Amino acid sequence: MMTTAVAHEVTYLEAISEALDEEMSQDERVFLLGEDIGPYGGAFRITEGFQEKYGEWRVFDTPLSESGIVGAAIGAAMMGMRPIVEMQFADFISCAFDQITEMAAKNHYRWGAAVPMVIRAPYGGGVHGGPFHSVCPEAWFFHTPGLKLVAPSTAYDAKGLLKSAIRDNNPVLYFEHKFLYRRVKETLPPEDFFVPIGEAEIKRKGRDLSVITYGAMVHIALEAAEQLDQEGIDLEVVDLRTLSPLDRHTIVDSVGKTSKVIVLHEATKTGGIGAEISALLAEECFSSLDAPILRIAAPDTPVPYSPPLEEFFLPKARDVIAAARQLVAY
Amino acid sequence: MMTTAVAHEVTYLEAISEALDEEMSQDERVFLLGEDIGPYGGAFRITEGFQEKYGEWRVFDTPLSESGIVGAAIGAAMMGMRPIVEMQFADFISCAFDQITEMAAKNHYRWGAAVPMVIRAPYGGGVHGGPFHSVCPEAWFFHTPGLKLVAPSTAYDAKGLLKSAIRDNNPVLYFEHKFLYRRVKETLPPEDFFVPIGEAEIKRKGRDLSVITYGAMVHIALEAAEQLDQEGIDLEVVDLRTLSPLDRHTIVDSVGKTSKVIVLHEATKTGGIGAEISALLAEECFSSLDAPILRIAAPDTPVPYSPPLEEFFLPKARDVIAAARQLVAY
Amino acid sequence: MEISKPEFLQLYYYLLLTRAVEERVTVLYRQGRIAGGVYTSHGMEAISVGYACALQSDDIAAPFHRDMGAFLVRGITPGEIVAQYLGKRTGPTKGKDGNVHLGDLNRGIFAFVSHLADNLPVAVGAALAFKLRGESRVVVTNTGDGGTSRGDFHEALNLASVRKLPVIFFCNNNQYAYSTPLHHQMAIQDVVERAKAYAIPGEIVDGNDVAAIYLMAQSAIQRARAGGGPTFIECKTMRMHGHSEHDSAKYVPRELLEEWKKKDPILKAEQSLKQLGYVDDVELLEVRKRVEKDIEAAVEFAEQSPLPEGPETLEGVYAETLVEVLA
Amino acid sequence: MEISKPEFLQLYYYLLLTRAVEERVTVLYRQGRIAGGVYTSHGMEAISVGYACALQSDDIAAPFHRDMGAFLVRGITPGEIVAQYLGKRTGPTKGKDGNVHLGDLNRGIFAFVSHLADNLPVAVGAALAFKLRGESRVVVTNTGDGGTSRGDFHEALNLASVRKLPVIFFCNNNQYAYSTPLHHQMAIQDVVERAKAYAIPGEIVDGNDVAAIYLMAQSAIQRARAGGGPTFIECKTMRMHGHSEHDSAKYVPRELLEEWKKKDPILKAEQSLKQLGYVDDVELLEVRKRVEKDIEAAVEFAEQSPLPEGPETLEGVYAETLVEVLA
Ligand SMILES: Cc1ncc(C[n+]2csc(CCOP(=O)(O)OP(=O)(O)O)c2C)c(N)n1
Ligand SMILES: Cc1ncc(C[n+]2csc(CCOP(=O)(O)OP(=O)(O)O)c2C)c(N)n1
Ligand SMILES: [Mg+2]
Ligand SMILES: [Mg+2]
Repeated sequence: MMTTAVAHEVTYLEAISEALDEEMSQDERVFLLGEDIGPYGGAFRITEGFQEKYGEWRVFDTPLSESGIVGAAIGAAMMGMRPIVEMQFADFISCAFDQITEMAAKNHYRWGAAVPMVIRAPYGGGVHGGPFHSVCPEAWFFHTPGLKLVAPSTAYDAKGLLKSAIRDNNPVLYFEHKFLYRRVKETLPPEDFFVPIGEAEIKRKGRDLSVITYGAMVHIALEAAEQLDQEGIDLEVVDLRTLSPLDRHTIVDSVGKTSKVIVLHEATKTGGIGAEISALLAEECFSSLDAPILRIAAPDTPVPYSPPLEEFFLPKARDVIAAARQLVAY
Repeated sequence: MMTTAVAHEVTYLEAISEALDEEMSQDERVFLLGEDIGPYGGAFRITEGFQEKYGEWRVFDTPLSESGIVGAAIGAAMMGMRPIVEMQFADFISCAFDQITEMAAKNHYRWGAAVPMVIRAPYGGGVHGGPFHSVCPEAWFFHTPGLKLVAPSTAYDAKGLLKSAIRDNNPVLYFEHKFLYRRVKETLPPEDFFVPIGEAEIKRKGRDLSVITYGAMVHIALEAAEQLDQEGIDLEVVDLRTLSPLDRHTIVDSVGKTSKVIVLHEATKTGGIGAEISALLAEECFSSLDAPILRIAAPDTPVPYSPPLEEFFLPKARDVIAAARQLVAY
Repeated sequence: MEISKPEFLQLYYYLLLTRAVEERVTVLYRQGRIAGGVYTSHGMEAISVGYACALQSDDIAAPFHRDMGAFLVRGITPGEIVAQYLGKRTGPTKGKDGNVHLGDLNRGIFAFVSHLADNLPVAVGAALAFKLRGESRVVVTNTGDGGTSRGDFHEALNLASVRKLPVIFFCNNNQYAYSTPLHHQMAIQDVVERAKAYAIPGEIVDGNDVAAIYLMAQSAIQRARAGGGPTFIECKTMRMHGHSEHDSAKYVPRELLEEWKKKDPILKAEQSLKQLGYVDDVELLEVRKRVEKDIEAAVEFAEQSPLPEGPETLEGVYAETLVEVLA
Repeated sequence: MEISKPEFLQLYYYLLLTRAVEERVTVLYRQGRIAGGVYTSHGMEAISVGYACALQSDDIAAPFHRDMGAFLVRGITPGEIVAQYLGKRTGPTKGKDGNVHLGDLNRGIFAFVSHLADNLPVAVGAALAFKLRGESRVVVTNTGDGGTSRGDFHEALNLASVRKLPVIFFCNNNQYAYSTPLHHQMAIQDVVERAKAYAIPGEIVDGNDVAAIYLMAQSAIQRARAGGGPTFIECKTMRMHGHSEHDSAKYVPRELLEEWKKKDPILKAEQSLKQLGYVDDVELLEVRKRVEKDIEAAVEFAEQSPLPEGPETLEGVYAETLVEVLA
């Protein structure tokens, strides 16, 4: 664990550790449960040293039971605790689907009992994990009222959103992208800071075309933007950061300004969150749209393992560039 | 069970029974498993008399284990059987989510082993079932490549699609709408017939405006169409019938012709299947669209129990009428 | 252990009240006044009355769908219950949910969800909170025989035992899960066998004997409070009505029902009360009258309560984020 | 029961082959040639070799992630396995999946999914198909100690027992699930205790004794074929490498590993083979040489195999619907 008293450069992964550490030290109600998060520090070592610091009960290794531990987190949350469950990989959240959608999501609506719980879900491809260690499962939960979904793309957002998630009174699914863990870095301010849930951020201002995206694809969009800049095409990159509830305002405003839009995500295309963004725009921005709404996403297949296949599967900056040119020419 | 040798009027519910009966008598590999489907004939009595006719093994009561029985169906399917699992209510499919998305959906893609299995899921509201006996869960599975999803709106489609689903070599989720069970009736032809998976049907031809919908909402759309007819507004009603894979062709053609569109479903709005339809149209029909794409769907809440709340929750013909007027005036 | 007169009278009162509330709700259902389904605990009232009476006020009950008694004992009023069934705004879910899908954190009772066994890991989590904070509070939860076949049952009991959490698992073995008899549900004779897989001490108790259940709950609760971990208690009983009030339960042999009718928990409690010399018929009649009055008041309250209005559908999806916390 | 020389030599060959394939794959991993993770069965090879050798050709194996031996015994060639690891088109999944996530219906072996215990209900379903058709085929499946904590374990065993299906559940108790020791996984001492919850006969066997496992598998299989239903067999063993090859497993006490090293299944098999008078050192060396050759051929095959091409990503999401069926 790192000290956070001064401005310091941290990776996305370290930013997550810091958020956990700060919230645990400020709030006794916060505790961690999951598989191999104790002495081992988690599959990605995010909680390394935590058990030593916070003890065997505030950081504990559970049996291999995703549904059971999410259920237990719900119960503890109702009793005033602030549990944070680590899924070893986001893929295994399918095993806890029922507790999340039926118990956690509906609880407050039905009888007013809040479930302040965070589920951390290390997700996404690009790490040769194959069909069961690469999935982007966020859309599975996007259609379930009562959940909040966040998916940071930078170290700053990773820390700020996790701190907000922990203090939120609702079940929050926190999608942390494995590909970004050690690949993005940033200097963070020394003081407590929060990124509010529900607010998108314009990561790059632009005139010609909006790219609405989140997670690892933010960096793909920024990469494309840089290249397109040389052709005189000026991309605006909107990072959703929160997927649910959506920041409809920022999305609509950006497209209202640029009149053209690409919706980009790593998750497979059909039924992805991008569909909702497109639908929202087709409903609310119709009169300002100057071109079809293009979606760029992974094809509708499981995530394949072999490098040439995974390479083919993942959306690339060149896809964004091609689509942008097409739209500008439209 | 009914004899099917002559043309005869049946309810949607009876049509489902008939499809099961016909396929079981023609194909020894077909068998049924689920809770209370044996002597009791299922919560909705769809398999009444089946155990007597087909024996204790081809129609059997399982322990209360949705995940286990879906898993078992997958194993049996790989061994050449054609299992049909009954969920007592579609809501409980959340308990089997993992087996469906991880095992059934990815199996053929990964190693070429087909999983010819049907899961029958009695779904939908309007029957005062409250948050756990009313859900429209289809979008949960819409984002998972490898599954087929069907959702008939008429007795004819209910029978024809179920027969096709049973003969399909893929896992098919069959969404049967509880509200329609005894409320829609139709005279069915005496001979074996099939409704192909993957083909939408235009349930009403119209000039002015397309309504893309499925399930119980088809009847809402038709009701609205009849009333609008008197105002000289001519609605086209497209019944998707199959949700996955989508019949993009029919959707795009219809809107290409009418230039205006309402997407209607009973499931909650955000992240619903309607979002994909809108996105598809915003992508592929942009130049022929003359107005915003409007979606009508349930609000983003669990399905409430109390009648005035459920009444408020469910989309109504009057919503379609209002939207249609708005679009025609656009 | 002995059971005192006031304790037994309290148990008796709640047995009667539970029966009466459910009977009245059944009448309302038959009159078409209740939109949704009605699942009663008729003949099994002793279980939830017994365990709930053994709890202290700051403990938690995490009941299942045949635990009407627990709601009443925890202080949900009969009026609130009838209002809940009628979908009224004064029901604890304000019309959002139906039947016994209700709860109240202030009164220490969790709302059940339909998905069977989902309540068990949640109960374990409440016990985990108590353990984490070093409180001596306990949780009591319940499942049907059918519910024990679900994965969440397994995951909950395992976690509770590994962490020695203060949670007591009741199992309401009424021999059927909807139409499915026990031998199609499991290959073991007694559900309590399941507890061995977790090294959880298991007990069998007469599910129609409210005093026995109360005492057994007390000792399990005591053990749990003292850090002894979970207990599993199988209550042998019989579902005397259909699965829900629309089910005639033809699949249950009539003789079985006849046999169990003689063991009715209210009858049994009355016999014991008299044997112990705690009451005579006059006193019993007084309790009955009290219950009758309670029920009339409840129905009146519920009937006079307003229905929610449509737009209330949109309320409460999210809990508000406390401003002072995020400041 | 006695084990014949050809049987034991076959077991021995597959023990060696399994070890050799995994060692070679580990080398390739260290060389950076394998994109994904590598999970070996080093030190536990006896289990999957033992049970797989007890199967007939039309039986089914539904292995888990440390059952390399089962793949080899069922006839997946070492070349195919190395190709699978390298993501080559000649691997049984054509590059779609990695490591031992492979299977082949023609060779009677199911492909595992990562989600632990998911394979168990599926194995039960295959056994159900056999029972439905009155075939005398059986299914053998396997889970780790950790996997037994998942709900699907519970649901699978319960269903198998209620329906008396011909399925044998092995449990590879190697004392850890990733970094989690058994006592944080369950409160019981022996995993076999779990079988009692389902009235499934349970056995414990030395997980490093391939002959004992083979014989025990045989008798359980025989019972299952004869309609006697499922058996649960706990194999006591030790995970000798890290969870995967990137894990140094510092959390495992070194002494424990030292102790278990002496019980290595290959050593043990060699001792038994000699004790039984079946072989001398010369014959053992011959088997080793055969294995070495097999491995070299395998690596060559795999290295010369082509990688799949990008667009193959799109193939195979759906199985084609057979035209004659829908005619
Ligand atoms: C996961 C799940 N599957 C199916 C159902 C439908 N269902 C409701 S009650 C019931 C039977 C419950 O039996 P048991 O657990 O023995 O409780 P009992 O009703 O007998 O008290 C079933 C199958 C459900 N509620 N949840
Ligand atoms: C449902 C699920 N949760 C988590 C994981 C991550 N994971 C992979 S292997 C493993 C430990 C498995 O332990 P065990 O079942 O004992 O098998 P072993 O590896 O020890 O042979 C874990 C936690 C997983 N694969 N599936
Ligand atoms: Mg029961
Ligand atoms: Mg293990």
